[in-house]
Amino acid sequence: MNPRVVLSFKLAVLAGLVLFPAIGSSFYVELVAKILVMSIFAMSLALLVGFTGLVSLGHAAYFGIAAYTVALIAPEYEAANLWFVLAASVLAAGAAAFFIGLFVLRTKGIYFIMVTLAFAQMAYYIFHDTALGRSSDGIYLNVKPDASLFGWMPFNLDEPLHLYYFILAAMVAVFVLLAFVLRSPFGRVLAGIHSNEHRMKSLGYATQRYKLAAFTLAGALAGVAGFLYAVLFGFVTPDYLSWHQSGNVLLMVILGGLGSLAGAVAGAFAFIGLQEMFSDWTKHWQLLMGLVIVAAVLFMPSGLAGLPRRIFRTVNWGEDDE
Amino acid sequence: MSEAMLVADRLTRHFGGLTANLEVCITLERGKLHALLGPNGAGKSTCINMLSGDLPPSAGRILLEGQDVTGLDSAARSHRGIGRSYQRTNIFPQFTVLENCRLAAQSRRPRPWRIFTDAMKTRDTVERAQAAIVEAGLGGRELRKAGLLSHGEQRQLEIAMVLATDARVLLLDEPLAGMGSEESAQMVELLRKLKQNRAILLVEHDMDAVFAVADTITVMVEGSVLESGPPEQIRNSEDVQAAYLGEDEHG
Amino acid sequence: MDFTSFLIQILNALQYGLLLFLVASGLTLVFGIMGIINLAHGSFYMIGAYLAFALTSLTGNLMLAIVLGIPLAFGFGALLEKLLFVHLYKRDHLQQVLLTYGLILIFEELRSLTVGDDVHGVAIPDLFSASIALSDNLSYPVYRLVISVVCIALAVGLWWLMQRTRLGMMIRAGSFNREMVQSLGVNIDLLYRTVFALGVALAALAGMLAAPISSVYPGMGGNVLIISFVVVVIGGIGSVWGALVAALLVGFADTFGTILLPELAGLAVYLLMAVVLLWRPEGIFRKG
Amino acid sequence: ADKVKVGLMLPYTGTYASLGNAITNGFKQYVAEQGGKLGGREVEYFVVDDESDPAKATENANKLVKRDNVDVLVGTVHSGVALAMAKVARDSKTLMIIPNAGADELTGPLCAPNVFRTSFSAWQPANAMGKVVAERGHKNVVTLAWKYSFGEQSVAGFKESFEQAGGKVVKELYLPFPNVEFQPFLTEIANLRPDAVFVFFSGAGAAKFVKDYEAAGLKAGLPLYAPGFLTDGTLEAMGGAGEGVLTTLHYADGLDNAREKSFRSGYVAAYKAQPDVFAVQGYDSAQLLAAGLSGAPAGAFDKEAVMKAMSAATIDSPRGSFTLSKANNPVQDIYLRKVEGGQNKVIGVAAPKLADPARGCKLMN
Amino acid sequence: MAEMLLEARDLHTYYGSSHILHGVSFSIRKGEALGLMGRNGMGKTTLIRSMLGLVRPRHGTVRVNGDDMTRAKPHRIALAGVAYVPEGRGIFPNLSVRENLVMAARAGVDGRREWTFERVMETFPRLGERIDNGGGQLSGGEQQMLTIGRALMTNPDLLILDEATEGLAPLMVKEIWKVIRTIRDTGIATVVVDKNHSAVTALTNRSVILVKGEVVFDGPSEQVRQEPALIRKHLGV
Ligand SMILES: Nc1ncnc2c1ncn2[C@@H]1O[C@H](COP(=O)(O)OP(=O)(O)OP(=O)(O)O)[C@@H](O)[C@H]1O
Ligand SMILES: Nc1ncnc2c1ncn2[C@@H]1O[C@H](COP(=O)(O)OP(=O)(O)OP(=O)(O)O)[C@@H](O)[C@H]1O
Ligand SMILES: [Mg+2]
Ligand SMILES: [Mg+2]
Repeated sequence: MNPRVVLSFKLAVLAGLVLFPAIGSSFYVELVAKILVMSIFAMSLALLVGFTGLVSLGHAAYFGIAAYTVALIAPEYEAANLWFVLAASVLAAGAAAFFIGLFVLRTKGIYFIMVTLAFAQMAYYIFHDTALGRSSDGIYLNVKPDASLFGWMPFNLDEPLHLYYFILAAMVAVFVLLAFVLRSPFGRVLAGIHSNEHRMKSLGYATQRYKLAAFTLAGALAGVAGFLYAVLFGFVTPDYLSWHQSGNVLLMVILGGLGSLAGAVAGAFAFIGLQEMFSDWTKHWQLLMGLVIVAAVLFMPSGLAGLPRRIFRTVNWGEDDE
Repeated sequence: MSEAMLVADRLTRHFGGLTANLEVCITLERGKLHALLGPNGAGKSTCINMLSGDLPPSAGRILLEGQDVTGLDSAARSHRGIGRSYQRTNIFPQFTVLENCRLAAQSRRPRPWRIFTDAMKTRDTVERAQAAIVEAGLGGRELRKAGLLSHGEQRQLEIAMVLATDARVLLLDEPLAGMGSEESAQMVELLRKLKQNRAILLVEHDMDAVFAVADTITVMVEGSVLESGPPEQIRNSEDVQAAYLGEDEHG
Repeated sequence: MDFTSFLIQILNALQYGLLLFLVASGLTLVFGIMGIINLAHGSFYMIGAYLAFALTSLTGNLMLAIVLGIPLAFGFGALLEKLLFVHLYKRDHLQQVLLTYGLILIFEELRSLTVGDDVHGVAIPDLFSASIALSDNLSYPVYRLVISVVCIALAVGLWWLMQRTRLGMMIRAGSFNREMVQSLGVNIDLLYRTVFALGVALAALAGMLAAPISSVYPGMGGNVLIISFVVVVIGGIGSVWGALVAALLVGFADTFGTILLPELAGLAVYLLMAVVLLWRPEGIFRKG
Repeated sequence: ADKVKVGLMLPYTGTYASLGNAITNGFKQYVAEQGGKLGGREVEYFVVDDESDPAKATENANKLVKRDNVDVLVGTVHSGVALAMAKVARDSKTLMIIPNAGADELTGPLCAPNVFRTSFSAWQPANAMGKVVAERGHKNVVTLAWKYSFGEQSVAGFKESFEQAGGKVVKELYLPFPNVEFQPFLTEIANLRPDAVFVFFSGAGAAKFVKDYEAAGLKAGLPLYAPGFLTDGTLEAMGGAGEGVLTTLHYADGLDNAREKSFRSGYVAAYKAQPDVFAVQGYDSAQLLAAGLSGAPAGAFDKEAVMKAMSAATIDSPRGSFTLSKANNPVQDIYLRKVEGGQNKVIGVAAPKLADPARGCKLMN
Repeated sequence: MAEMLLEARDLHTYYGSSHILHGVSFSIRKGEALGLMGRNGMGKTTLIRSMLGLVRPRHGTVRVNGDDMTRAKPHRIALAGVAYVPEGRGIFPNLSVRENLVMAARAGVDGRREWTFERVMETFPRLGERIDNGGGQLSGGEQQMLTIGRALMTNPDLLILDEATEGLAPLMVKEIWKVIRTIRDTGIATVVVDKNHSAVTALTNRSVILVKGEVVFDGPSEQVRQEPALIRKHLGV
């Protein structure tokens, strides 16, 4: 498909997101904000799953570690400094990913899936069962961080709109960053590792280092998402680190279509959006959700990201590349 | 100008109870093509795997330009100038032919920190890749997806990728296997050209090709070196004929 | 802990390990050997348990329920394979994750719609309802021992099927290269349908056998899902003995973890998995 | 007519689905008995399935508060979810009624004038049991519970009163939630040889525990005590294994009061099922709300007035009447019950008019 | 007609939108040895796979022993007596050498059992030495022997060898040619794709040359041998 069409489509979506608060009620603004946060989370995982071929089933650990970092270091009834807690959370998540990565990257394939799960579950139980997490029921982040920079206050996160645009900006920034990373020489190496790691090694790439870099970056970006989630909802619970959470974000990535950033975002929107919609209709919404997912697997082999091209192709005949 | 580039010093490798290589010594010199022959299962690929770092030796040393590189992994050895091709095609099937070779070329200057540069616009790597593709005889097929090439074309790509890494020592494991006769002939020409400023180790069962380009030949049997010497000596060796060549054809 | 109770704890660990193997056995086949990532394994287990509940209420006897339930589960598995899974062999494995997740939701909701959300019990068959005294104040239910025996029989049977029969060879070959297996004259579609159905039947059998001990309740599938994967993976994908050894290891880690390290008991199993996989990145019994 | 918008945020899928349904049924039953109105107002429902997932709890609560603008938030079962809901209620100053979740904090350190509970605090039934166990002459007790807040709080409540009365908890055993492999603990308990055992489990885990306890031969010589969740809704699944177990709860089968009788017959008629404690809590939530609405002027929903009336209300519950403490937690009789013939028969009052101490609650002084 | 073993008519095969076979017709009789030649990428493998049901031609028919098998599943064609040695080796690395060999072994369509485990061991003694190793641990040439041995153990009427000598040492190649000669003598038909044209033409009685998905020559191998111009023109040597 024409890259210009793709770009204008993406810009149109962005414009829609920017204008959304003008039409959406405060609940929907918050819902979209949540989806944007999950999009960041999904994109961070897509970097691993879709582009590097590292299927992590423990990605929620970094999300949760960042969320707990804010909640634990912020004073109980005062605002913490946004930039400080943001940096601290992202660093904590990135550092955790780095150290866990040192171990888990020794394994491959299914084994990798399971070791990442194992580390995430350990992190979960540390927050759930030990004093570090304070209570297995979760803790509050009572006051949203304040955004002042050397006495200047560019925006105020207590304002839902400011918070929304802050999150939107973060999401766009992560998207752009990853898009650049993926077309850079570094990104091509990750793709090469995905395709054939053995050959990458014999071509002279120290693949382990590249994978560790990708894993750390993905962990840090998941941390951005976890941080925003905690700030958005003011509540953190060990469930942020549970395997369900890791599983859900993985499903978003797969549903969106592997190997596409926009797909990850679309996956997050579809996954959460459908849940919202179906659960409003009926108590048995999981049945509908299940049916839609099964249908998606059967009829959308390359995920949501492949959808426009399929539509395009049926309209235009030919021009396929499969 | 016979200068030793890569030296295998008493390389030994066991697989469980099987000894795939036993005290194999080989010296590769710049400007020379050294052919490694032997029956199936003699241990030729195992030898290459040890030289390239894909497989750690059980005993023995590997010297690259006088330095011991035995402890380095394959990526590090590649960086120091050892390039190899595989007997079983080993490419990036989802990528285009060009991207396969571009990745190979990029490994010389990886620039991982330049995340705001478009990889496709790094001129040096793209040009190097183009040249390698043409050299290997795949010109015109740059934008085809590698996995969809025919078997012989994939074998050509296998070679193109090694060329793109600009290695000074080439370890080629049956480069001609699967290629048609015309492509084989081209490849022999290419080998002749390549060996001028490189050291090449060639494993190949195509005797016409081997005798056309080899400067030295080593024959292995059951993991050990049977005989080593100039082509004429090997061709006429009775031991080699019995173990590998067969009596009539090349005698 | 005195010596007798230490011995009893060992028995507990062994028995729990065997129970885990039972639960994971279907997954060994479908995931370990056929290579299908089947998250719905837990659902099949749950379906088995509910089948046991429904059929026992109907027939009055768990044994009879099992005899009826197995063919039902087998047929159900074959049907699912024909309708859904057959389309996924050529696709990325992650599509199986998505599909089987969708199935979990569907099965769970259908269960809620048809049987409701209450907890139910299934009676232990009278034949096995006795207990054996272990110490003056502790005894051991015979039914648990019966399950252990079934597990061992299953392990041997599975191993024999996979390693000693040509069928097993074809299945393993098929997980690597279906096309080549076909070109050798094997009807791989039929073969895979049968094996998948067998895996479903095994999962259901595990559910049926476990029902009297564990009760029958919503969400019971989710609880066994992860542990089953842990068992299959630690053991080394594709190895039946590996799965058995792994199940026993997990049984020991869990049992002794809970008594010796109560603070961190939740971690024990995952710590074990991490350590095993870092020590042997391809599981304990990885086959070449 | 004036309306009151009620947001029901309860689990309708997953492990707690049957609890969520029972609470909903109870609530709606009371409203139906009042002719579809509470305090003269039409009731309009907004329903959200909280899936017992704390990670989604804030958003789900916001859905009711911000999107549907409910007047009162009713929920939920899972304590972690309730905690997140309570935060939304506090921040948005929405009236909230908790029909089950028992975390002590909700009416303790996190208490708020607009957050009410019609069920119990984890402390209550456990604390009542402590006295009972001591009175029955047991000196050394081992406790066993899931390692999560509710389990720990139950054990703490029990230990407090039991040790005050001269007993001793010789060992607190915990197993990770939601594990149900009890065998090692049963062995450990047999080895410790206490006089009695106090546990906290609920749902399927409770059924399995009681069965395993009996199968291990412990039940005969070692009495088992627990908060009533052990045997509520799980007796059928236990088969006969539960017979004779003593539990404490604010409700029981066969309570002899008029309210209980009419409630029970009404429930059976409406839902073709026997009500349980969760249905009662739902029912009482509706009653509490009705009391609040009746005590407030007609017209626009006056939250302050409703809250005031609710705090002062005496609820004529099927469990017996109760009032609310300053922290808005029920002050209620905790019954001692015994499992007999598949029912939780009341055999006495373990603690009359027991109030949660509400430690850390600023409303208490 | 009855003696026609495998017959393809007017095959058009596409990969996606690229048209690979342009109306190829191809047939082989009982006991015939046929050489299939063409440069890299001309469609030899595609033709074979189209006949074996591994890719679906968009157009054309395939008959095996006179039965229409155009849409038949590959295993039915295999069971009708066609064995295939694919290019690039189709061994199962997760099975041992022994298992690779016996997994599909069977008697021929007419009940023949000429190729037994023992006979394969005699032909390829090297395999015997590695019998309990994993297939993936074999050297390249050993894998090739394994694939050929495995195909022989299905006792086929038609053996299709796609670059079967790739990676084999000269002595071994001679051994393979000998095997083909013996099986031809016992009435088994063979299709040989190999880059060694002189060996192929010496071994076979008929040759087919493909250029860009079209048959440009179909005639006696004798003729190819005697007209080097043919080879030069179509095979570019
Ligand atoms: N990973 C391994 N495990 C066990 N045995 C192995 C392994 N790799 C190779 N071998 C054995 O070592 C011997 C030498 O193998 P190698 O691949 O070096 O042979 P080769 O000389 O390259 O033969 P070919 O010409 O057939 O490629 C063979 O018998 C092979 O079966
Ligand atoms: N799966 C595929 N998708 C698209 N094109 C393909 C595919 N497989 C092969 N091709 C193309 O079809 C053409 C014929 O391929 P084929 O493999 O039949 O050639 P071949 O004659 O067997 O060559 P070789 O001697 O190299 O094996 C080639 O140009 C190849 O690139
Ligand atoms: Mg080799
Ligand atoms: Mg070919």
